[in-house]
This record gives sequence, structure tokens and C-alpha cells, in this order.
Amino acid sequence: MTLKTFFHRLGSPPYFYQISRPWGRAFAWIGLLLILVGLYGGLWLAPPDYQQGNGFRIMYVHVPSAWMSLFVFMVIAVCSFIGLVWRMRLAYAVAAASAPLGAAFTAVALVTGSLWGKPMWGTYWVWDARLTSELILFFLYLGVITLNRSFEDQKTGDKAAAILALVGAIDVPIVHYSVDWWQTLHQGSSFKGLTSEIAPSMLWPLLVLMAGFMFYYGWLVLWRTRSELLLREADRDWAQQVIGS
Amino acid sequence: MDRGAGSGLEARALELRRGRRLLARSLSFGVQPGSYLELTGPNGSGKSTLLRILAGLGRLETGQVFWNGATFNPQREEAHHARTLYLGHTDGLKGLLSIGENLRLFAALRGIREPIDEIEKGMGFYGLEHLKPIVCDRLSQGQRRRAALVRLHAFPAALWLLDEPTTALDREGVERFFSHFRIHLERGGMALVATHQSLARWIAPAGEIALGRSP
Amino acid sequence: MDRGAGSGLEARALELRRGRRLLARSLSFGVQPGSYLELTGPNGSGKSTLLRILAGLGRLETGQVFWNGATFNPQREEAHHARTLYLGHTDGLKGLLSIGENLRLFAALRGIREPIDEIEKGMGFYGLEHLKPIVCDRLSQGQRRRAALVRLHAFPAALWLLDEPTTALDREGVERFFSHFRIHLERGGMALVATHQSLARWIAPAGEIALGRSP
Amino acid sequence: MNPWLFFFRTELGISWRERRRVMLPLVFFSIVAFLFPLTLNPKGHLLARMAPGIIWVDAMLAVFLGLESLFRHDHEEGILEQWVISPTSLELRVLFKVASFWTVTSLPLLLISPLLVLWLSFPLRGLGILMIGLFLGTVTLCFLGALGAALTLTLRQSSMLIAILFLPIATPVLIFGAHSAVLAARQLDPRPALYLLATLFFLTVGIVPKAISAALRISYET
Amino acid sequence: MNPWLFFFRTELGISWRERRRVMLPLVFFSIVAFLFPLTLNPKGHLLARMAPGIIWVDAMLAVFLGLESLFRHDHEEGILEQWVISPTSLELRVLFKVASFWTVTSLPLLLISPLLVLWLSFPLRGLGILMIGLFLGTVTLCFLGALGAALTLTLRQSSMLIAILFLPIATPVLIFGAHSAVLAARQLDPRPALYLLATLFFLTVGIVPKAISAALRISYET
Ligand code: HEM
Ligand SMILES: Nc1ncnc2c1ncn2[C@@H]1O[C@H](COP(=O)(O)OP(=O)(O)OP(=O)(O)O)[C@@H](O)[C@H]1O
Ligand SMILES: Nc1ncnc2c1ncn2[C@@H]1O[C@H](COP(=O)(O)OP(=O)(O)OP(=O)(O)O)[C@@H](O)[C@H]1O
Ligand SMILES: [Mg+2]
Ligand SMILES: [Mg+2]
Repeated sequence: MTLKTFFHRLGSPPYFYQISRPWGRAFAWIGLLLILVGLYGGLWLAPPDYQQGNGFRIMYVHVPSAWMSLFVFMVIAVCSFIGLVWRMRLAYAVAAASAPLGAAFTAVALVTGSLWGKPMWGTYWVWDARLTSELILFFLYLGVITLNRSFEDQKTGDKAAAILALVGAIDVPIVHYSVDWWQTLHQGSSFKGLTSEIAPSMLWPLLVLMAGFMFYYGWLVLWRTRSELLLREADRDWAQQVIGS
Repeated sequence: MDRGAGSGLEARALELRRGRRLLARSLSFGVQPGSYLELTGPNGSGKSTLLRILAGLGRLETGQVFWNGATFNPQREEAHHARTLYLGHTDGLKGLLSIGENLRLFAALRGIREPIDEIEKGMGFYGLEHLKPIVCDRLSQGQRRRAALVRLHAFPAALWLLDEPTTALDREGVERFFSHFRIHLERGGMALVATHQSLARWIAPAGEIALGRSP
Repeated sequence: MDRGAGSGLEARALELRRGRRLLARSLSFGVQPGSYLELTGPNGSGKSTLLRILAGLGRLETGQVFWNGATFNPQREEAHHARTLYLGHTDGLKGLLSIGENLRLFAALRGIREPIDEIEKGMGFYGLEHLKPIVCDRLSQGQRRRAALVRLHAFPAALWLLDEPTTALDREGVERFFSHFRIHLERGGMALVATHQSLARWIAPAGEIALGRSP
Repeated sequence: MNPWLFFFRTELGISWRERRRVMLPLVFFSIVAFLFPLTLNPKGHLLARMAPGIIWVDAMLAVFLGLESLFRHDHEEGILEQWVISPTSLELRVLFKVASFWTVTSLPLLLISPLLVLWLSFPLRGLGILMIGLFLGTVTLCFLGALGAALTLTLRQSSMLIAILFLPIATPVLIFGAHSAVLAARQLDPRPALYLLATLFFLTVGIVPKAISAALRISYET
Repeated sequence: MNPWLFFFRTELGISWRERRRVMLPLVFFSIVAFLFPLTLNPKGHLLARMAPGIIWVDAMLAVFLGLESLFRHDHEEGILEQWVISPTSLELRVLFKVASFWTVTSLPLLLISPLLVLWLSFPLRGLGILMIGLFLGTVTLCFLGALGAALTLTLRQSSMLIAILFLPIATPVLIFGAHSAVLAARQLDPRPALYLLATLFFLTVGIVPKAISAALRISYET
């Protein structure tokens, strides 16, 4: 099977529904394993930070979720593009399945970030570049989700949300850049210590956790996409068969 | 690529849906120049839905439509929009503009310059001259409908898609509409007309598309 | 104080105006229990205007109206509102509510408790049971009109003021409406019905109010 | 069930019909509350000083944004004309309508104001007074706004006109409201400002429903 | 006359039909610009620092308030469905529509901004840059807002939803805009901010009309 025919077949919901099942399982197990290992490394093996004590360990949740929040939005934007240009039903389903996950990652990043902020900066919130753009990202997610669900006809909702996601995807980097620039001109970066070098014993669990989060997301998104597909295609023959059996 | 049978508009194996409800399965019909089809069926059977799809508003999911034998997508094809006039349940008049201004705006929409004469004639035809200075918000129901029908008069098009065109018209208005309709057909025009009254007593249709309550 | 002639609704020397335009000068008519008047006239002659005034929406400037011989002001008299049902060009349905919810809301408006049975019956009468879960935004034109007519069924009133009630109804819907209309009249109800089709082929009116284009 | 209760429940129900409705005002407040600091770019303690003002302007905007559609949909669907000629009290109906409007636009703000306060680093001791003030003030704003909406009902694109009718009357409410919270935060006595708000509240609730129903009747007379 | 020119003139004409339309935005800006200082209760020089922020939030609100009715009336009157199925370019039509929207909501603000600047005691030397920024920014905001309005066209009571779609993507405009004015007032070089605004301007004017027409078509598909 050539790559082209593979993608062509992947676009067909029944085919995807069929092949995604084992993949989902595999992702779930790999993700679980990586997360356990990462957490063990991060919460037990890594030494306490000489400045922050054990507080820094919140990083092992915060950083992967912040990273995932951006990654998932990219996935949504790419899927939206594919959906709008090539009219691939699967792409819309993946985008719709991803949006709530992305919003959840963003929320976790925001909450853990503020919790971490209290000991670090003495307040839960500062108007910093990263924080602000993360918040905007959160609102964008909400917009995409609400828009998608607001229409009676799923296809209309998909397309509307896709347009928003694409405009938003252009916007997110600009926001990030703009806020950064806006802040640094006035007041020095509020937290310079943050980006300092991280000791290897702290770093590897972080990387493992990031990979774990990726697989975890992969599993969830496959699972959700499958149910999205079933819902969307409920009156087609293949879905009837799946539901029947 | 499939080919249609011949001249005029033809539809083959259309499926009508509204949300999850299937309104008609495998609908096929054709209309030749100089004739029209009556679109009948009880309330909620999908007459308006069908007209909207043919006009290019709704999405055509299953089935094909042909124009003079060539298949086309009513949503994308500009040539189709140029040869078609669609008149729905709403009158398509801006309430803050007068009838004349509304019609000139519609001319701009169809890319026509300076259609003043045709508009004047159309308004005269429907007896609307005395309403020239009045904004459409202040018209009675039937006056609005007449104003909407002037479009058919001022902007010739090969295919009319009309959704209960005679609603709210008084008897004289109905007569006028049909006298113009007759001319349209004589000139080789086509039409699909959704209706609840039989139109045969005015002009005999070439056929009927009878939609039933959901199958 | 003047006294009217007898039972039912009577109007004497009404003047109809819309802005500066005089639509009718010195209009007088009366309707007795068990009968109805047909309100005819070309588009824009003032039929809707007259019905709105009688319902208590428009302002009555010149002339008097009587109920069972006693004069009253249709805008202020709550008793008049309780005995009257007005159905205008709009259907009066909230798009976000289902038909049943709309009707229960209307019951609340008329101060009626628990009208569930009547509403069920009315919806059954007009064949709307299968649309129970659907919000009115998603109804077809004729389905909305049917839903509006259910009000006449579920909330008895002595006087109906109907503005082109059969618009958008299919033939079966029109039949149903008139069969119920007949019952209303048999029970001693009254009605004023604005229309462009002659209603005599269904039920003979007691008289006609013919409005002309502005005098 | 009592028809009035049913009426209120339905009005509310329409707004709550779709779950997003409940979320939207919340998100809206958050976005606006977030826009201000972003644009004004204040330093630390400055933000805290501005916090009550921001929250109050926020509340006003939320009420204001909803006004345009408060009566408009009912008007276009022909519901309002049935209201005007119904045998039950129009005034009471208006009262319920505005109450349900408040429940949807302002109650959520009241509920998340503790969060906003944290976010804008406003001293927590001012929270109680802020919330009482918000309650009194938003109810007043809703009624005044509804009056503007009713007066401009049959005019087109009336949002600007509503603004002009509404904002001048709303200004004192905003000033007293924000001021009471500032006083409380500084541990001064906020009661004078609150009493004024309460007076406005009772005046409005007492008189304005009558005015609104008169305005509605007049709208339909032409 | 060229049909396009006629189209634009009519769009504008509708908005200018009644004289109050032209006055309303002016009054609206003034009231809001006047409300903020009152509520935020800043001391002297503080006001000057906040001035660009206030004017910009003001501009955004004015655009935002008009959005709900930008396409709604045309939709309800059945005009928009004729747009979608007309043989001329929908994209160009949208461009003109938004241009006339800008002329009515934002141009008045530009014209009175010198007055507002005086009122808020903002240094006059920043005025030129403020106005250039306002021009670029308000056009961008109008297009982005129109996109939100088009996406939510067939949904009910969508103003809150528009808010959520619109505000996040509008944020960078506000930040750059307010910032360029602040820089100019402090006699620093405002060009980087202006260049960014200009980039956004061209991106938006180039891409968004396409997105808006796609959104309109989609709205009618159901
Ligand atoms: C509400 C508050 C916070 C939010 C919204 C937030 C958000 C983010 C975001 C968006 C990233 C970027 C991930 C990427 O670029 O790949 C990030 C990374 C990071 N954050 Fe936070 N953060 C917050 C608070 C904090 C605090 C208080 C700390 C520690 C003092 C912290 C430490 C880090 C670190 C170490 C990284 C990864 C290093 C890097 O990519 O530069 N964050 N955060
Ligand atoms: N809202 C309004 N404001 C001002 N004038 C109006 C308004 N509505 C209608 N008119 C004018 O009043 C006159 C009577 O209108 P009305 O709606 O009563 O007519 P009608 O007999 O019901 O006509 P139709 O058969 O078309 O429904 C018309 O000539 C119309 O121009
Ligand atoms: N906006 C909508 N969204 C979802 N469903 C709709 C919508 N409009 C109509 N429907 C449903 O689609 C079906 C067909 O509607 P349509 O308007 O095409 O009927 P119709 O034949 O024109 O009826 P009528 O004679 O009443 O005008 C109806 O059963 C209706 O419930
Ligand atoms: Mg129909
Ligand atoms: Mg009428």
C-alpha cells in the first residue's frame, strides 16, 4: 500500500474506526507506563531544588500540560485546514475530539501555573506574556468548542469552528509575541529564574512525562474520535453494524 | 461524468434531509424550457427545502442536478446563480429602504447597471407607483409581496424557483402575477413553484413533484 | 353615553388612519353571536389595521365600539382582552420553545392554569403530535401556522380576530381550520376574518366589510 | 402550577435552554476583566485600586449587551403584541421578564466575583460589600436598561440609542457601587454609598416596571 | 453608476438615513470615555497614562456593540440569502459592507479623538500616532468582528458568543494600538508597534473577507 492510498483510506471513517482500535490500546498502555516512570523519576528520584524545595515538582504536571495545550491547538488547526480544503470528514472528527482535551490541558497548565506562582511571585497571577497568551488560548478553545456545538447540523458546526481555529492559529503566535514585547519594554521579566538550566536528574523525568502526555492524548483522541464518528455517521450502514454488534 | 437527458433543468436521485430526518429518498424530475413544475405536498414535506437546495442555499448531499445535460453544483456555480431567481418565504426587502431602492440594490447584486426603466415598469405592472417614497417597513403584507415579485419582472432569468409566490396577494395581484408568468413561459422560461392551491386553473403545469410526509 | 344596537360587537363611524393616510372614513358594522364577518379589500386597504385596532393594539381615534350594547375602549378593557383572540401576520411563537411550551406560555398569558389536556387535543387536531420535541425555529411555514391556530382550539374566546388565518396551510389544514371554525360559530362565537379568498365556499359569512383603496 | 411561576420558569428556561448560555456570561466577564489590565498596563497595586471599577464596568457591559435582544426577539416573533392585549397584568409580566434577565446576565457575575477579585488582586475584605453593591446595582441597571429597550423597541439598530438613554442614568449606580467597594477595601465605612444604592434599587423596582409596560403599549400604538 | 459604487453608497445610506445614527457613536464614545475616569477614580497624571487604553477599549466596544446587528437585519429580511446566491462576488460585497460599517462606527471616533485626548489630558504630541494606530486597528477590528458575526449568524442571542469569538483575536490589536500611543507620548519610537498593526491590518483585509463569505455560505447550508 502506497502512502497516498493509505491516506486516502484513512479518510474513510469505517476504515479508520476499524484500524484505530488496536492503536488506541497501544497508546494507552505506553502512555500509562511513561507517565508512571516519569512521575517516579520526578517525584521520588529527583532531588529537592535548593531554592524551591519540593515546590518545583509541580513542574512535572505544569510544563507537559502547557506544552500539550499548544500542540493540541496545532493539531486542531491542521485538521481544520485539511477538513476545509479536502473535505475530509475524519479531520473534522479529530478536531472536534481534540478541542475539549486541549482546553483541559490549558486549564491544567493555568491552574498549576498559578499554584506555582503563589510561592514564586507571591501572587496567583501576573500579567506576563506566557500567562496571558495561555489564557487567550483557553478562550480560543472555548470559542471553538462552543461554536462547534452551537449548530443543529454537525457539518455546519465543524466548518464554522474550523474557520475560527484557523484564524486563531494565526493569532496565537502573534499574541504570544505581542504580549512578550509589551511586557519586556516596561518591566523586566517577572521570572528570570524560570528558564535557567535544569539539572539532568530533574530533566529526564520531564521529557519522559512529556512523551507520556503525548501518548495519553493520542489514546484519548483516538477514543473520542471513534465515538464522534459513530455519532456523526449513525445513520450509515457501517455505523449501524457497529452499533448492532 | 454522468450526462443528463437534454435541455433544461434535471435532477436525479436527490435525497432531501433536514437534520437527521429524511424527507425524500431518490427524487428525480426534469423541467424543459417553456414549462413549469408544480411542487406540492402537505406542510413540512420538504418543498421549501428542495427549492433552497436548487437555488444553491442548501447543501446537496446525495444525487445530481444537470443543466442542459451537464452536471453542476448549485452552491458553487455562478452561471447557475445568474440564470436563476429564487423567491422564498421572506420577501428579501430592506425595511429601511423604499421599494425602488431595494430593487436597485438587487440589480447591483446581479451585476446589472442602470436598470431604472425595468424597475419603473415592474412597479407600474404591480400597481406600486404610489408607494415610491415609502420605506418597506411601512408596507402592508401584500404590498411587500408585490414588491418582491417586481424582481421577476425587472430581472429576466431562465429559471424561477418560487416558494408560495401568491401568499398575501389580493385577487388582482394574483392575476397580474400569472399573466407575467405566462409571458415568462412563452419566452422559454422555466419554473418550479411550491404551492398549496392548484395552479392548473391559471396555467397548466408540465408536471407535479408530489412530496409526501416523511417516508 | 351612546348605546349600541344589541348583542355582539358593534362599531360605529370608525375612521382608519395609518400615519397621515386616511384608509376608511366612517366605517360601521356589527357582528352577532354565531356569525362572522369577512374583511376584504385590495392589498394595503387597511384590513390588518382594523383588526389591530379592534384587538386593542392600535389606537382608536374616531368612532366607537360596543360590546353587547355598551361602549368600551379596546386598548384598556381587560374584559375585552379576555374574550378576544387575535391572530396576526406573525405566528406569535417563540423560536426557542417547542409548540407545547409555547402554548403553555400562552395559557399563562391568559391566566389559565394547567391547560395540558386542551393543548394536547388541539395539537392532535392539527396533526402536530409528532413535532412535540421540536423547537419552533425548526418548523416549516405551514407547521408554524398550524401551531398558531392551536391557540384558537385550546383557549376558547367569544371573538376571534383573524388576519389571513389560512396562509401557508395545506388543503387538509384549511379543512381542519374551517371544521373548527364551524364549531366555534355553533357555540355562539363571533369572528372577523381578513382574507383574499372567498370564504363562502366553506362557511357563509353574515356580511362583508369591504375596504377600498384609500378613498 | 401557578401560571406566573410557570411564566417565570419558562422565561428562565429559554435562557438556560442550552448549556452554553450559562457559561457565556461567565466567560464574557472573565474576558473583559482581563482586557482592561492588558490594555491599561498597570503596575501591581494600581490594578487593585482599579479592580472595583473594572468589575462594575464589566457588570454594566454585560447587562448592556443583553439589552438589545431583551425584547427584540419577542417583538419580532409577535409575542409582545400578545402580551399587550392579554387579560393578565403586563406590569407583573415585565417584572418577571426583567428578573429572569437579571438571573442570566448578572447572577453569574455575582457568583464569580470572588474569583475576579483574586485575579485583580483586590483585598478580600472588600468582597462582601462589593457583592452586596453588585446585587443592588445590577438589579437597578437591568430595570433601567429594560426601560431603554422598551422605549426604542420599534426603532431600528437601536443599541446606540439605548446606550444614550441608559448610560447617563447608569452612571450614578456605577459610581456609588465602585465607591462602596473601594471604601470597604480601605476599611472605611461603606454604608452611605450602599444606602444610596439601596434607595435607587427600591425606587427603580417600584416605578420602572410601570414605565416599561407603558412604553411597550405605546410602541404598538402606531 | 457602477453597481459596486451604488452598493456601497446604499449600505452607507442605510446607516445615515436617520441623522441620529451619525450622532450616536459620537455620544457613545464620549459617555464611555467619561464613565471610565469616574469609575476608576484615578489621580491626575494617572489618567493621562490610562488615556490610550481607555480610548482603545472604547473603540473596541463601539465596534463590538454594532456587530450583533451587522448582518442580523439583512439575515432576517432575507437579503443575505440573496447575497449568497447572487452571481456577483460575495467577497467583494462583504468587503464593502464592512467598510461601510467602519465608516459608521469607527470614523466618528477617529474624528473626535483629538477632543477625547484633551479631555483625558493625554499629551498632544501622541495624537498623530494615536490616530494612525486607531485607523489601522479599527479596520482590523471591524473585519475580525464581522467574522464573528458571520459565524454566529443563525444562532440566537449570539452577542455573548460573538464576544467570546471576537475578544481573544482582537487582543493583539488593542495591545499594539494602545502601546504605540503610549510610546509616542513618551517620545519613544512607536514604529515597531505601528508596523505590527499594519501587518495585522493587511493580513486581515487580505484574508478575512474570504473567511467571512465562507462563514456566510456555511450559515445557510442547514
Ligand atoms: C498561571 C500561571 C502560568 C501559566 C499560564 C504558565 C504557562 C506556561 C506556558 C504556556 C509554558 C510554555 C510551554 C512551551 O513553550 O513549550 C510554560 C512553561 C514553563 N513554565 Fe509556566 N506558566 C505559569 C506559571 C509558572 C510558574 C509559576 C512557574 C515556575 C516558577 C512556571 C514554570 C515553567 C517552566 C519551568 C516551563 C518550561 C520551561 C520553558 O519552556 O521555558 N510556570 N508555562
Ligand atoms: N407599520 C406601518 N407603518 C405605517 N404605515 C403602515 C404600516 N403598515 C402598513 N401601513 C400602511 O397602511 C395601509 C394599510 O395597511 P394594512 O396592513 O392594514 O393593509 P391590509 O389591508 O392588511 O393589506 P394586505 O392585504 O396587504 O395585508 C397600507 O397602505 C400601508 O402602506
Ligand atoms: N430551519 C430548520 N431546521 C431544521 N429543520 C427544519 C427547518 N425548517 C424546516 N425544517 C423541517 O424540515 C421539514 C421540511 O420543511 P420545509 O420547510 O421544506 O417544508 P415545506 O414543504 O416547505 O412545508 P410548508 O408547506 O409548511 O411550507 C419540516 O418537517 C420541518 O420540520
Ligand atoms: Mg415551505
Ligand atoms: Mg394585512
